[in-house]
Amino acid sequence: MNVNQTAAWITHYNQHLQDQKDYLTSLDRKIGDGDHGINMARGFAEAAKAVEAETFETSADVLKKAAMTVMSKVGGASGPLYGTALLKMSMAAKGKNVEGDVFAEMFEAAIDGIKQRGKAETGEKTMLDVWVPVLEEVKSSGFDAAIVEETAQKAMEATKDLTATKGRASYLKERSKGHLDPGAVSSYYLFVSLAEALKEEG
Amino acid sequence: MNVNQTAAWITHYNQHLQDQKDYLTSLDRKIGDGDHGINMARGFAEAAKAVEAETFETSADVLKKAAMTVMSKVGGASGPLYGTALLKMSMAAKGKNVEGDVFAEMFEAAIDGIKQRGKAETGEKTMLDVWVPVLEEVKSSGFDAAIVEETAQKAMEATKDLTATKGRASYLKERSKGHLDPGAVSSYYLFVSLAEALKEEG
Amino acid sequence: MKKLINDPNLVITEMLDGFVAAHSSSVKRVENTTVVARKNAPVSGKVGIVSGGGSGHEPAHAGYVGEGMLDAAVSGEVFTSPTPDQVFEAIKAVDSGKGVLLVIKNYTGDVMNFEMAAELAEAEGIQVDQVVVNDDVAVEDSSFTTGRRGVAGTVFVHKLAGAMAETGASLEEVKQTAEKVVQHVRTMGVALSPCIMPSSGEESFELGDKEIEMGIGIHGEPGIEKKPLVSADEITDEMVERILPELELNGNDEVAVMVNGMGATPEMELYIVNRKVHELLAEKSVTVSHTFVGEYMTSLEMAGCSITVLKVDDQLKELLDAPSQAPAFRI
Amino acid sequence: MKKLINDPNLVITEMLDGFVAAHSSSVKRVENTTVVARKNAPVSGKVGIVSGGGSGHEPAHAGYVGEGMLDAAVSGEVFTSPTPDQVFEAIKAVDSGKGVLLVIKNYTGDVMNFEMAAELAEAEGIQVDQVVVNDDVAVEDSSFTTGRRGVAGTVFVHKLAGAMAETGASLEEVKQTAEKVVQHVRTMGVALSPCIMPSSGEESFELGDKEIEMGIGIHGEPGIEKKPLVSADEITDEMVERILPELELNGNDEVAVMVNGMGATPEMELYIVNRKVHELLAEKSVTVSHTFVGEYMTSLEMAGCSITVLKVDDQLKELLDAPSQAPAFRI
Ligand SMILES: Nc1ncnc2c1ncn2[C@@H]1O[C@H](COP(=O)(O)OP(=O)(O)O)[C@@H](O)[C@H]1O
Ligand SMILES: Nc1ncnc2c1ncn2[C@@H]1O[C@H](COP(=O)(O)OP(=O)(O)O)[C@@H](O)[C@H]1O
Ligand SMILES: [Mg+2]
Ligand SMILES: [Mg+2]
Ligand SMILES: [Mg+2]
Ligand SMILES: [Mg+2]
Repeated sequence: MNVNQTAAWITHYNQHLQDQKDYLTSLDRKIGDGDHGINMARGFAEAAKAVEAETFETSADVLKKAAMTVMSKVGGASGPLYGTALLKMSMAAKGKNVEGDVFAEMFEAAIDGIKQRGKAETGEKTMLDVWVPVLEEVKSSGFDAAIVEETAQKAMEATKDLTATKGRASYLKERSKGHLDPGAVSSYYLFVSLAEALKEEG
Repeated sequence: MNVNQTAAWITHYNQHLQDQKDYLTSLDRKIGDGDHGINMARGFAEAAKAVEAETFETSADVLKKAAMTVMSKVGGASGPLYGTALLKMSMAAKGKNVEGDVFAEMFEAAIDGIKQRGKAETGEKTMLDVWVPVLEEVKSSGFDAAIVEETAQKAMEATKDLTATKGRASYLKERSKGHLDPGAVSSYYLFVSLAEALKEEG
Repeated sequence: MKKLINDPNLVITEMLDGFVAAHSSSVKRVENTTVVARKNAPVSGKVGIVSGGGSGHEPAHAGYVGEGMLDAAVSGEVFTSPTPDQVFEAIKAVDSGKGVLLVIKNYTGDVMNFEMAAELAEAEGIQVDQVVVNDDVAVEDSSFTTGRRGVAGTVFVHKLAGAMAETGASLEEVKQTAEKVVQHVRTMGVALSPCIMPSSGEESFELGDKEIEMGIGIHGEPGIEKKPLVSADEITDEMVERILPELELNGNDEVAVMVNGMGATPEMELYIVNRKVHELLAEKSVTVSHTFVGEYMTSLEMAGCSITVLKVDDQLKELLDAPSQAPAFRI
Repeated sequence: MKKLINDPNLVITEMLDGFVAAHSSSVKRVENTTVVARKNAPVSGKVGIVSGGGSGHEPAHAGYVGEGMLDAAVSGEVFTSPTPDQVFEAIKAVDSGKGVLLVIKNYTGDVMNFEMAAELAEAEGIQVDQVVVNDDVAVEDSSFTTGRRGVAGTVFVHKLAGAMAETGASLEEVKQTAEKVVQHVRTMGVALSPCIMPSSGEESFELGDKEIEMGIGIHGEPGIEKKPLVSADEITDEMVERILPELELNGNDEVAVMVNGMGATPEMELYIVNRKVHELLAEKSVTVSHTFVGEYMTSLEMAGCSITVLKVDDQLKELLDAPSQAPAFRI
């Protein structure tokens, strides 16, 4: 993944978030407080703008810029978590060609960051339930953008059957079952955007 | 009108008010504040109770009791006005056989009281627009309960076309046209009740 | 309709019980009445001030009972003026011999019931005077009509007459202050949704999904005009433009402002309105000395607000700053 | 949806402008932030107290900025925790060198954003500590969950930690007071209607005509159980019965009570609820030392209320009585 593709990752992701803003918000209305799409769309619009406004040397630089913007523009639970994930990925990518095993290193760093910040584990019906299966897939079969996207989709769909024990949805206990986790869905689009960016010429 | 018929007047009126409570309230909702039926039903329930609880010597005594109760239980604009009307009728009836011209004297006293208290004249879309035509009819053709009822009905219906310049409906100006005045309708039932009471054996 | 009530017939008495329970250190209920009075009423050497009206306007009127404001408040049924006997009880409870001022909002029912109470009090040798508040610019003031209504501006009358009375002023002086406020205060209201009477459970008027009711009073009556819902700034502009000409303000004038929620409007929106009010006044070089934003004179769960502007001078500013211990207006 | 707003994207900044315009004598906006601080911040010799969270809870949190309570409040977007940089700005604005206490309501987002701000502040050598409020008994407190939410009880934390800080106490002492309040305060909420997010214009949950939502938080989330609408007394009874066991009260105990409107509930109904709360506590021979009835921690235009009970001792009672100049909590 070259620097242009990294920037495209962020701008594609922003595009998806703008398109899915109402959908994500309506998911959050069911089991949260109805702002996830609004938060993500607001913050990543700024992140995409920031990334487009500058020329970067490396993928790590792009990710760092996006991380800082997301941290100060999203808010809520998702802001610190996506901000941390992007920042940890930037740190893992630093000084490296982003390809092959580096993706696994980046995802693993992101997951560690998310877990540390949010004190959640897998199975608690959060974005982790998309990130962790993606990492496991990449670890076991190597990085393949199309397969990552497919794994993310299945994992995202599987959050429907989980009972939330972290985040706002946890207040609903069993009533949270039967609904997709909004952060899992927004994470799925992050991997969709990654696959799209990688398909493009750098 | 003997003392029993006077008491029956009040209890019949209360009955009509209980039956018409929602209707009167809905009329007041259109051009007032939606409480006329509630106010009248609350106050006259107490008045009927007070009248039934005692034995009275004269019609004037019955009317005085009703007046005092209405004054302290109805509230709003209609409380002082109906209270005053009943009190003035009681005063006019004092020491007299209530028949023939005495009815005209009573109605005239009531109207003077209403006008003094409420500072309204006829044509302003208030209860006066029922009371005054009734008085005029009685003055010109003598007292006949059935004709009084008929006159009251016509006068009540005629308030629909008036524009209110007194009371709460006046805030609507032209928009008050096309609606019956709630106080005119409750006054109509007062004359209906009078006719009913007079039909009964004393 | 959904309400946190028990029996619609008991809302007033249960509310008053809950009010006195909450503020038992400063107020009392006059037994067997709907009158809430200062615990230490009558306050010797002080003119008593009595206000009141129908219920449904909370925190008005009991919320304004306390040192620096009212001596007693009388509650009628929802949106229904209290009866003369209740007002009379309030007068008796607060008269220290220095006389009692009645603050009446200009509604036919309020005026009649309070005047009858004044007659009863005078018959017992109590000195009573009255002031009729009529600040609502939505209603035309003409000698052929009942005149403008009394709405949120009444709270300023409570505050300023109350502060004046606290100085030991005479009944005439307190009345003069109250009259001065009445002369210089104007209000305009707007509703975004109707309210619901506890007794009937019905909406007070119908309003379309994108419609507002301009020029409403505080009793759920329809306003003077239905209009399409526009932005807060445009609505505020229209309201302020109706108020200011009546006060004949110019660039040297100072005013106090009250942005009053009608019951269901989030405070967020009231502050958004307040922002525009200040902007509009600044454009006209009018200085704002005091601002009050919150629920002061409501109409049950109506959504909407009223804007009140009071032209102040040094005396009124000083009286505004005077302390008040009333639960709903602490300064 | 009908709201008195201009652009949904501008509600926070316009609200804050209106707020500062109204209370310009005592507060200021920290430039280019959503932080409202005391005009004279930082107050020398005093621990700074910073609170905040998503908007939509007005008068929380800016309404509690003032002598005797908070030094600054940070506003996020509606129902969205503010970002670390904004909280950091607030910390910097109020630190006098004596350290800063962060009052955080227990939500994943609030905790993370405030903690990140604390890390930023510590990196600049500012002493920061925090207290996490979790008074909502509707949510189970277990180590496998995120724990109970922070709701209206937070206002008591502001008041009491604020009063303690005003005495010149150290950061540790102020934190201890705040922790003591957190340990002894419990809240339960009910909704009669949902609220509407300005950005989406949609109702936060669906509720039948005769249904209530028990155990709601303050972000328009669905509660823990939908139930048929019953009388105010029955609802109050159920709420109080969920609160009291958690405080292990007995006949010698004293409590402070807060009956908090969620936004659209008429004050009349809050007092009807308060009446029953007092009745229930009296039955258990629990004494009520202070009662607060009104809108303290809202959820936009949600109808409903919360009941908060704080077990008090002599220290907490004294701190409750201490003066406060905060616009939304004057004592
Ligand atoms: N502790 C946590 N760990 C990981 N992800 C979490 C955690 N808490 C919440 N999330 C994610 O954040 C999403 C909600 O984000 P958002 O709605 O923007 O924030 P908020 O809950 O503060 O309103 C959830 O759907 C979930 O995926
Ligand atoms: N000044 C007045 N003179 C005579 N009748 C009046 C006057 N003002 C109001 N009314 C009558 O009172 C009725 C309204 O009574 P009600 O609804 O009980 O009181 P309120 O208007 O205080 O709510 C009106 O329909 C009208 O007939
Ligand atoms: Mg959310
Ligand atoms: Mg009426
Ligand atoms: Mg009325
Ligand atoms: Mg949120």
